[in-house]
Amino acid sequence: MTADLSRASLETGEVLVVERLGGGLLELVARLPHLAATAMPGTFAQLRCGDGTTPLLRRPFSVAWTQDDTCGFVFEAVGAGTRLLSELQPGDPLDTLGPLGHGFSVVDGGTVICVSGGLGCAPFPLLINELRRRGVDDILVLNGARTATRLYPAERFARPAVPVVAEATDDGTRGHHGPVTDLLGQALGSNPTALYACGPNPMLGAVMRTLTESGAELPPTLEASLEAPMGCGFGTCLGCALPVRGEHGSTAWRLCCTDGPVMPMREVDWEGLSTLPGADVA
Amino acid sequence: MTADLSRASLETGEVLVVERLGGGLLELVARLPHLAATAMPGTFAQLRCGDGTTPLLRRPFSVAWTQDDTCGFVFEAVGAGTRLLSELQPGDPLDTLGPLGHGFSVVDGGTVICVSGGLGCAPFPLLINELRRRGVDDILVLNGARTATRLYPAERFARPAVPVVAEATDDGTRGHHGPVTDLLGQALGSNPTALYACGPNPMLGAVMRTLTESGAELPPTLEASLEAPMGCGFGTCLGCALPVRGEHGSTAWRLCCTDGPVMPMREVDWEGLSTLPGADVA
Amino acid sequence: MSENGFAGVDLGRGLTLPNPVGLASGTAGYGFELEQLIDINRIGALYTKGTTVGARDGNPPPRVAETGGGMLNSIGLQNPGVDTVAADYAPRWRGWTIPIIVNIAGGSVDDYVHCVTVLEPVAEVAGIELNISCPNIAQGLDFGRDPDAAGRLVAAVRQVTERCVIVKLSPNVTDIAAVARAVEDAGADAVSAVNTYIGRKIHRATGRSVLPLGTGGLSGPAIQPLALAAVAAVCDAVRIPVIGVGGIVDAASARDFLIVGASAVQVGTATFVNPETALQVLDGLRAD
Amino acid sequence: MSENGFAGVDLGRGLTLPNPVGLASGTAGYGFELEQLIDINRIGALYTKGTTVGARDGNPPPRVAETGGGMLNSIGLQNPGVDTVAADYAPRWRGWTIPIIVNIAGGSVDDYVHCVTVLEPVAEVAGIELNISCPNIAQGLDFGRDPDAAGRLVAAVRQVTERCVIVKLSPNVTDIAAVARAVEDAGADAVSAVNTYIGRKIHRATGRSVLPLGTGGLSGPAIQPLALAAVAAVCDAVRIPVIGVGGIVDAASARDFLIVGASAVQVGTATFVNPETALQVLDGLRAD
Ligand SMILES: Cc1cc2nc3c(=O)[nH]c(=O)nc-3n(C[C@H](O)[C@H](O)[C@H](O)COP(=O)(O)OP(=O)(O)OC[C@H]3O[C@@H](n4cnc5c(N)ncnc54)[C@H](O)[C@@H]3O)c2cc1C
Ligand SMILES: Cc1cc2nc3c(=O)[nH]c(=O)nc-3n(C[C@H](O)[C@H](O)[C@H](O)COP(=O)(O)OP(=O)(O)OC[C@H]3O[C@@H](n4cnc5c(N)ncnc54)[C@H](O)[C@@H]3O)c2cc1C
Ligand SMILES: Cc1cc2nc3c(=O)[nH]c(=O)nc-3n(C[C@H](O)[C@H](O)[C@H](O)COP(=O)(O)O)c2cc1C
Ligand SMILES: Cc1cc2nc3c(=O)[nH]c(=O)nc-3n(C[C@H](O)[C@H](O)[C@H](O)COP(=O)(O)O)c2cc1C
Ligand code: FES
Ligand code: FES
Repeated sequence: MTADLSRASLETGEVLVVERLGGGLLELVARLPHLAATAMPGTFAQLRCGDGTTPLLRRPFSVAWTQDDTCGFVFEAVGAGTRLLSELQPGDPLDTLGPLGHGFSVVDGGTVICVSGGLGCAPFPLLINELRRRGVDDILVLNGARTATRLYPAERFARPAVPVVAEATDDGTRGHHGPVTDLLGQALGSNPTALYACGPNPMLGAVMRTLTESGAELPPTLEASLEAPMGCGFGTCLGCALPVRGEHGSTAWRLCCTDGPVMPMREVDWEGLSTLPGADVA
Repeated sequence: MTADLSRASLETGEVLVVERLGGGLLELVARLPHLAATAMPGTFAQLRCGDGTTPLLRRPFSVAWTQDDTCGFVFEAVGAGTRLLSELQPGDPLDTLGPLGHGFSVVDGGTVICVSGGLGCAPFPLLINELRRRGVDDILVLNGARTATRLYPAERFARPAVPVVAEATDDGTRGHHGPVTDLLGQALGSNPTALYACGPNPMLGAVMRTLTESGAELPPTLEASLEAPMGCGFGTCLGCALPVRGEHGSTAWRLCCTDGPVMPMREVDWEGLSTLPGADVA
Repeated sequence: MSENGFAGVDLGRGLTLPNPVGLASGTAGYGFELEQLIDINRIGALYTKGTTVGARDGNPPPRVAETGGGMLNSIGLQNPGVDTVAADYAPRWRGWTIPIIVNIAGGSVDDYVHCVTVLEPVAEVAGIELNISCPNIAQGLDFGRDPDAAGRLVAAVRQVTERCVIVKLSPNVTDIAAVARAVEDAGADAVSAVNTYIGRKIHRATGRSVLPLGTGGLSGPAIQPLALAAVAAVCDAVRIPVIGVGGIVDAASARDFLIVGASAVQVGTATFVNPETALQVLDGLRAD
Repeated sequence: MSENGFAGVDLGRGLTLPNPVGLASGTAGYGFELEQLIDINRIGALYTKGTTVGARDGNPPPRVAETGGGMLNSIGLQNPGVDTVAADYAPRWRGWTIPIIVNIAGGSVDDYVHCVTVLEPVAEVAGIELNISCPNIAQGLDFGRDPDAAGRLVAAVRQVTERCVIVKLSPNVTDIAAVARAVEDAGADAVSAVNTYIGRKIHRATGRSVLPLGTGGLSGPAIQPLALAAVAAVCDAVRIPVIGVGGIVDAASARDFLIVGASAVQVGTATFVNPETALQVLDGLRAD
């Protein structure tokens, strides 16, 4: 089935600011009228990093939030591409292709849990905003990171009304001392309509394991935004395969960029995912 | 014979300014104590342009002048490397290797003519300064360029005392309307002890032709700074060959980076040079 | 001259490309995604994803890895199989004005012959590109690395199609010109060169190869000087049209291939970076 | 462990490199320039410029051209000839503590045998690297592209030297492993891989090839993923030590070659960019 790319467009925006949030987190804000008008929660944009041939490919980033004609992206300088993005100055052009991908199924009511690990915070402000718009007010964000300074600030998860944010850090410098999955058990008591998760693939696997092992009934809407190295971002290179449960226990592949990045957590082959050699590391 | 590289050194300096002189000419000033202390007239430095792998190789630039612990370079943004240099900001590091190459034989007296074509102005301020230091005061600069704004400003050819500068432009916007070689005939009347030339290789060939055809006696010191695409700049890649007159009318090769860039004009095979496919063009 | 300012490129057997700039196999799928992103009817030709007898799931991920100025891929020929292409995809090409050239891959002469036979009655298919050079499946390179085997394959395919047959050559060979001559002699109408170069990347955190099969195919600007040398050698060796591909990112890098004798070009990896690259190449060449 | 923290690399026949990081042939001359720029005695080995029977003037310029992440060269084996190397250069190596490995090139078996014979009595020479893979002279690739010819060459050289013989392989072949096996069987003590890749660049102002012979050899970071794949294939094919070369710019890119099985590495083009690269690679590897 061919992906619907009817909203996707090349758009060269203008950088407004690259804000340092502390702990290495950066928030890039750019004027991108098309993307701001069309991005749905969980969709992403392919950003060109620099204008040379190294890095060659665009890099995928969740649209963190939109406001009027601007978009926000949250990231960290981990490699050559993100380093170039971190050096952008106000007024610089930002070459984007988006919105891309299949986003979250946004529910209309009930209790919602958002589980974020590290940079997995990125898609949540836009999602929470949309949930609010649909009248969902009972939103709990479980936000985990290595250390306090790397926690995306609670007040940024939604503007103006901040949802409830429970925090966890690996080193105990803020909130719960331990993985964010430790917070899941209690949260599930609220019988959520939907649970949305985003973070490194292994963390998402841990979320699924925790859910399954808790014995609690799984939320009807149970989705995660996954990552895979991408060639194109729009379904033509077939490079971004992710394992899903196929028929009769076999593994099948779905494309992260068009079937995902948001996938029903019930369909992902978490076992297969955890045994992959891992994403491309420089 | 192995080149003497005893003065050459890697040195990371600090950019002080990139000055726009008009017409696309740029003057890059950097704090480079080692280079400033050791560069001789006509020598060059290999500058790293950017810190990526494209452009890969360093680019050669004449040391235009030195003052205390700073060096000046004059250039134009013609390709990827010089574009990156043109974007340097005060405080940026400048990775250099130099001084390299065989410079001008600086005479101690008499009349001296410097012939400059375009960016060929680059080595002359340092040369003229040294000539002055040695008591040579009778210096005539013949400075040619495509158009007035591209003429290196006369007052920069030596500080503080400006030599006599005669100008020529291809479009007649300043000085003589025509090639700089038109100014040679009259200048030769002064019976110069030395003539130094720098500019694109074809312009240097034209200088040599004009000198020969003038019938005047050739100056005893007759040298030109030549160009060739360079791999290393220090005599190991053998990439920068230039044709010189070999025995019995044959062509031999000399290395631009270590035998040159300054070569006795009598020894260059100008005919051979003019029939080469030309320097590497992007 | 066609209306867009180019003389058509005659590849033989009735296949004339409206302009020399095509989308390379495996970098444009079957056109249905790019159709939504660019004005696809301005393209000179669409070369489809490599298509095989049966559907293929492709290789386990990661399937792509970036290198300096290039990318490695190990897709493993994920495709829906030739029957689906003939039955379900072809009807969707109706109304497209550009030539659709189906790229075929296989492990045996029979595989190729079968695919070409299935496509022969399909009106929407304008030509066949035989991929004898895919480094990412077992035996994928056997035909491309042996002039005799390549010749036999082409001769067999020649029996079952009246269509224009383009042979996509592998650069991972000692003498690409010899393979080109062999397929020309066996009846190929044109050749395209080059497919990807065998490369490897190490995952520096784990010390293992990034790609699950160890190696993958290198494409992108890093290979352009190599592809150019290979295409020049092919152009010197054959009289049939040569289609140049490898590392094209703009009109200048495309023109290089035309200068060494190619009749047309394909844009591959650059489309991932900018889906409009092929159109920009076209506009740039037209300005010549 | 030697004093600098590395186990020596035993290449056989008494040649042990003090550490795995050498300077590649043609990118360090005969060492006399780099000696003035870096602490050359810290290097694992110096592989000299390709040396031939008689002096060679080299090719007409331009001899180098830059490409994305790489450079093309067409030096044409400019060198003073083996007699000068033996008589005039070798004495200048006295007192150097690193192995000097003389790289030899030729057009025939006799050429190679002659050069090796001339060098056999020269005490300062620690080993021989047979360049059977130079793309820039006529016939420069014949031996490197044919396993049988390569084997015969090595067997002949083996007769005239007791020294360690390293064979430098060409990557411009269908099956580099086959060539590696052939030279191993013929008595080579080690192989080094890879030499440069055949590439071409067009002078965009004139539309002609930049390099006077049309093509040149591509080196530099652009080829690293290709060289890595080739070296991995060679390591899988032979038991003798393999020396990896191609696109190394830092410790990480060098380590890749050790990971796939190479015993040592050579730094080439990167030395032009920074003469200290090999020392930096060494320091980086030592920190492992
Ligand atoms: C759909 C999607 C949305 C994303 N959204 C965000 C976001 O909002 N904010 C954010 O910071 N990051 C996000 N990422 C990850 C981001 O794309 C990578 O961090 C980025 O590509 C790194 O580029 P680089 O050149 O800086 O690093 P590289 O040099 O490419 O790699 C450096 C590091 O990044 C990691 N990395 C690179 N690419 C991937 C990948 N595709 N998957 C997993 N790990 C990778 C490697 O493990 C390595 O450690 C997203 C990824 C996907 C697939
Ligand atoms: C000894 C020496 C001293 C030099 N001194 C100066 C100087 O003081 N100021 C200055 O502006 N330039 C000088 N040059 C030329 C300068 O090195 C080139 O302009 C520079 O390398 C261009 O780099 P790029 O990446 O910007 O351009 P590229 O992308 O490499 O090429 C763009 C243009 O530059 C020209 N070019 C590049 N390299 C050479 C070369 N080696 N010889 C001739 N033309 C070349 C090409 O013709 C082309 O038009 C000198 C060259 C040499 C050999
Ligand atoms: C992700 C990817 C998939 C490819 N799949 C195919 C294929 O199925 N069949 C084929 O003949 N070539 C395939 N190729 C090779 C390209 O068509 C092209 O020959 C090669 O990438 C070089 O061109 P480029 O550098 O412009 O990408 C593929 C290339 C890439 C990058
Ligand atoms: C300018 C230049 C000259 C070279 N000359 C030789 C040579 O004479 N003999 C040889 O075996 N290899 C020669 N090579 C190949 C290198 O030794 C090395 O194999 C190749 O450049 C790949 O390594 P790199 O990418 O680190 O440069 C030369 C390479 C360059 C760039
Ligand atoms: S990234 Fe190309 S298909 Fe998903
Ligand atoms: S530039 Fe390398 S020898 Fe002159």
